[in-house]
Amino acid sequence: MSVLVDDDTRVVVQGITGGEGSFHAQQMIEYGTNVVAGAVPGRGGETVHDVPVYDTLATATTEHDANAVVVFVPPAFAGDAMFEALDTDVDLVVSITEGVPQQDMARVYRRLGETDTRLIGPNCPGIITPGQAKLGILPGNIFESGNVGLVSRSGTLTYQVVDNLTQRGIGQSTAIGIGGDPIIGTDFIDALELFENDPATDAIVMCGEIGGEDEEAAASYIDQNVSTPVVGFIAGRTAPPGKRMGHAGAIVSGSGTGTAESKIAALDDAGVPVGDTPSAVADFVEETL
Amino acid sequence: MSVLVDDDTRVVVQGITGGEGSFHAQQMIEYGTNVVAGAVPGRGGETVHDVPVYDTLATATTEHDANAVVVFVPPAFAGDAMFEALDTDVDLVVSITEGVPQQDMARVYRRLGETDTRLIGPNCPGIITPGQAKLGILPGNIFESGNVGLVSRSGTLTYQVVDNLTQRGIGQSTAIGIGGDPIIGTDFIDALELFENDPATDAIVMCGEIGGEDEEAAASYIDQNVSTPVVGFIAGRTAPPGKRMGHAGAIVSGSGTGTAESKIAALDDAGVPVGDTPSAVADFVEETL
Amino acid sequence: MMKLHEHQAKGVFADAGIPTPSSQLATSVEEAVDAADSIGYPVAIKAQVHVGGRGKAGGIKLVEDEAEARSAADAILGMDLKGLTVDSVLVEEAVDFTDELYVGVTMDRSAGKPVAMVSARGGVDIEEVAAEAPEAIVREHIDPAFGMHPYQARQAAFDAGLGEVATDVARVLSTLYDLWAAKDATSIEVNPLMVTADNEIIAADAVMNVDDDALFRHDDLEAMEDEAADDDLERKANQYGFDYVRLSGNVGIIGNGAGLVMTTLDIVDYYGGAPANFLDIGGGAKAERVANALDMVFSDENVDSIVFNIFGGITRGDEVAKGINEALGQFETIPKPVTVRLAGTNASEGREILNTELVTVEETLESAVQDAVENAEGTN
Amino acid sequence: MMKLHEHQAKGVFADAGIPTPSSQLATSVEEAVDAADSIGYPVAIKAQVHVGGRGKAGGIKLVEDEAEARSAADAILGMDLKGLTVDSVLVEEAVDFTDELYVGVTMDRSAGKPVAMVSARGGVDIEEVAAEAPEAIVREHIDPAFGMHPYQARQAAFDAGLGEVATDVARVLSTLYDLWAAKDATSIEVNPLMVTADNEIIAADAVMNVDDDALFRHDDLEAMEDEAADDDLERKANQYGFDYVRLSGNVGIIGNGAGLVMTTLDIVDYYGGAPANFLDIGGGAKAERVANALDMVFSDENVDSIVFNIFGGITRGDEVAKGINEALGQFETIPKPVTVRLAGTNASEGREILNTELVTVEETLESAVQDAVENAEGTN
Repeated sequence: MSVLVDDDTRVVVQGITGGEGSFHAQQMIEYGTNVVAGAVPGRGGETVHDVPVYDTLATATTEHDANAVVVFVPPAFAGDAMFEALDTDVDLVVSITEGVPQQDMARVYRRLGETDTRLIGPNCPGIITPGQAKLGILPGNIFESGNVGLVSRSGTLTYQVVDNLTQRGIGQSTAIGIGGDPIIGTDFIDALELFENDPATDAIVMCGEIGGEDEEAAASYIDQNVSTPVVGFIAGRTAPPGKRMGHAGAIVSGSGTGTAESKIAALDDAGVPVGDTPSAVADFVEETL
Repeated sequence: MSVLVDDDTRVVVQGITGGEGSFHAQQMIEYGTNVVAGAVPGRGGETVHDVPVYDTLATATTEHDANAVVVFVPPAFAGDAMFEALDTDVDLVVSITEGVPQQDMARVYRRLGETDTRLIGPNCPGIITPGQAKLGILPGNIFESGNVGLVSRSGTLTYQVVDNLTQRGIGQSTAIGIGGDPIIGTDFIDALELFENDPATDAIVMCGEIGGEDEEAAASYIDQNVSTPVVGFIAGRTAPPGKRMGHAGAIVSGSGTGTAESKIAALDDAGVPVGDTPSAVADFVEETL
Repeated sequence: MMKLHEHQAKGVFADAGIPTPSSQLATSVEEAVDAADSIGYPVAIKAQVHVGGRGKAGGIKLVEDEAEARSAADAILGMDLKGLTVDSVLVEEAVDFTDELYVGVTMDRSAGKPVAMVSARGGVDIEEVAAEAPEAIVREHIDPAFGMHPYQARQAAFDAGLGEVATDVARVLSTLYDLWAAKDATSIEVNPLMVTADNEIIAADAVMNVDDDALFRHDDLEAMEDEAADDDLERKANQYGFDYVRLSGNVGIIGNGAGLVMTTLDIVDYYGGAPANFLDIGGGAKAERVANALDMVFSDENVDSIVFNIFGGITRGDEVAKGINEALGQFETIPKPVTVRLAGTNASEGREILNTELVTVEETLESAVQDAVENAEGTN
Repeated sequence: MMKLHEHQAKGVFADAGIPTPSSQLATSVEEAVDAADSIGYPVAIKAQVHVGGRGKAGGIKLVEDEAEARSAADAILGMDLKGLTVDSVLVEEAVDFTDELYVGVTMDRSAGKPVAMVSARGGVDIEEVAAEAPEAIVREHIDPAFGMHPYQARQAAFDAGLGEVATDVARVLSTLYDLWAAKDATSIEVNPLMVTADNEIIAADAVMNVDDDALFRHDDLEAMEDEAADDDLERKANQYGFDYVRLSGNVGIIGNGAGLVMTTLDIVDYYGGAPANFLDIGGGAKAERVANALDMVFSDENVDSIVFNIFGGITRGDEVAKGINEALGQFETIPKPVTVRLAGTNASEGREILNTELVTVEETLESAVQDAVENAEGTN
């Protein structure tokens, strides 16, 4: 079992002819993901890594009965690409693109609420169910199939934590990088709910970071609704107010909202142990299982 | 019984301090309508016809537990006023204003579909349940309480038909002027459904006119769903293509859609007798009852 | 609905970055010939009137040299095209094309939202294509909350089978939508959008109709309106603020409310008459508006008799009657017979007041129309 | 997030029709005095640096005459305000006011939509008001599909109890929202919006922060950016395309990925060190980017040692190692000790390749950080 993606996920890659899109489409295919088509305007009729390319996403998804779309298009066009993906009515859209203008994303988010589609990202590494499918840019080789669900706002930090788990022989059910932007499609609570309802997930790692109040909201959700053990990590304890730490969403406001202290305190209150380092997170998980 | 409005309808008049708003608020009150407040920015604290005025519609509806709003504001501001009314979550909004820009209305209509509010109009005379309440500009004195439901795209034509009915002693349950614009909140089908479900309505008069395909859609709806007898009238048999006949919506397209012939034929097919003149309509109603 | 002339719409499109052929407007034969000379032959000479099917009616001619240009301009300028006189021609570079496409945006009133359309079968009346081969027109509904997404324009162009020029056509369609939204258009189209041998695209015609009700926020377009109006009486109606449509009959019709006026027209026809116009004076019945309306209809040479049909709603019939008396009192003689029908609030009081030396008074709509039809027949 | 200076934001607001006091920018005492003379006393002299609480910190002075203007300009120009040097002052007409309001628009990230705010309690830090009396700030969420409706601006202003000036304030708020949307702002505010004795309103301060990710479509704002950058190293980071934040410690930190770099900072702190910076070189590890990153951190005088932490995901560790060797090989001597930690794909191969004459290699994040912290302590 797993959440959201598995062997049956049929993926269309938007932007498959670009540098990133082409490279990662190949990586996804090599990992075993069922990449059924690509979509790039003006490139219809070509093939990339033996995958047929269509001019429009609607044709690609319809022709191949796809149920997921991965978005690899430059930030200026990513808003449009997400609207296009939402309008195809696939079940899952994963938007990797970093640097989507915030107001474009606010409009996408408004539209998202009217659809039945789940969006992951943008500015995220994607989602992987080890041994079955990965949609995005996560390095497949560091993951092992197992029973820990992982949700994170960060990419390389996720890899670090996964590496710590895998090296101890702790595998993962599914890992979801929800992305580092202020407005994202799937948030911690959505992911926690999915893992809570997944019989194959016996523990959850939640990697948060400074900025916003999603971790606080998640802590309160865990307190009320999650029986699966959760281990936390919060990046950015040393970040000064008013400075964006790489991710557009990783910023402590001048008024002191979005601090690591607040998030760690909230998780503590919810009974979630928070590791000081990634290896401390792995320690907690090991104890839990 | 009646549809949509009755003695319990609690009405706020938007634009109550304007010429039209003030005059018709008085007429509504004299007719017995329960006008509980008015709303005009910058005029809060005043009274008009003993009705208190508020700066914002939200305050007016909340303070007086209103469930209906009548919009009397100039066309340039009517779109905004309708959005304001929709956002108060009242049950019914009646927009009298003529000349609302079409694209403003398309946006209002988009928003309307997300709410539970019913909109009548714009560019309509309003709605009346004789002897109980009128919301709009219909002349109360020509109506009589009775068992004929009336729905019409036109104002004075409605009065003409009602006059013909009343003079024969045939009263009306409720009359709804749905308005002469291309995009309106409540259409024929909505009104037909309301009358079909109203035990006090024994016959329905439907006054259509050239333009669009709402009458054709209504005919097909009647054929499938309406057991109450319906009598029809279609204005604009002599209208040339490509010319707007007063109402923004009353135009036969160059390609020949929206003609009176098409509408009359559709009603005929649905078994709805169509009068050649307003008095012929009254004849049919008389025969029906 | 305000219609822009081809040359006006092309100006708007060109300003927005849509490629258009070089062209000059000319109001005399000499101007037209000079324009053709400076553009270089061959050129098209195109009548600037609001008439569909200008080409078939002889309003567009392709000319190869100066002599042909002179004779074509001479033929077209002053020509009567379906009742409208041609006052100006657009002299335009003739474009060599391999394909003619159609792109347009209009309001789909039954959906309550705009629809963008693309077809590979441009160059002919798109409504004929719609009737014969509806699948040849790709339609893409636009959500008015978000506007047209770029992907929608591309999807329409690719779905229409435009292949290599699809992305360029999509760009034009996006621009058209943006203009449609920014300018409060009711419909906007390019037909044909020509494709040249080297896959350049160019707008060979341009249609843009604007929502009258939104002109208040478009001074630039309002300024084009006077120029664009084709009919003296329609221009006059604009000034008076009446809804007016000229028709071909001889019974003049004045009334209040669009539906009732349309119905009056229909009843004139029902009793064997022919309506000369639609004239809605709107709510109220102030003497000045009544006088203006009568002035308009009296000044229409085609009108032989007039029916004046008022249903007083909120307005009282006696006040309407006073307005009519006052308005007619301003004329020394009543030039054409007027039949008045007053109904609704205080109608009987009104009928008593009306000066029957000036007008005939009838009680019902039907009898008033019959009287006016008879009067019109009597004058023939 | 690009911050506009007060004078830049005021320029944008004034162009959009929001009333602002007359003002002139000055970069020398003489310019400031001339400006004050031409505006007429009293004037305010205001430091143009991106620091909150400029007033309290002595960066704003109200002066009554030329002598005071001279001494104030002299004091403020060149002043160090919370680590930033004041290069310019805005000399501005002092406005007589009876009330100070707050109006602003920002993104409510948890709601995923913008929020407009109005308060009658302007003139002080709005975040203090929010903490002490949240009900004193009226918030109106905006639907990004439709933008701010005029009624929402009025509702916010009336609900804030602004009475007679409510509709004027609503107009300013509508303009601010339109600017927010048109310019891809992340936040925009006027605090205080002054109300004069005769109920005129005037924007006495102006804040506008713009989404970096949207600057590509705002050439006008991008042109203001260089001028607005406050820190040499941050300017350099912009050029190199790095996410960079300067901090106050002495351990330089370079890594890939925001979360991992933040975590590295935290672990430096955890082991008793003090981070000198946040530097994310992003995906891949081309030699040039590695060299640029090292160049930046080497050139920071505060840095005593460096930890270089890379988790190779898709990128292979051996390639990263080659990039690091190549980059460091460009330096004649390595000016500050560098500790490298490589993890992920092909990490062990990478560690073998790394030139240990140039760098110290550690296997774990924790040990690498400990080494760098020790190196930094050793230099003190």
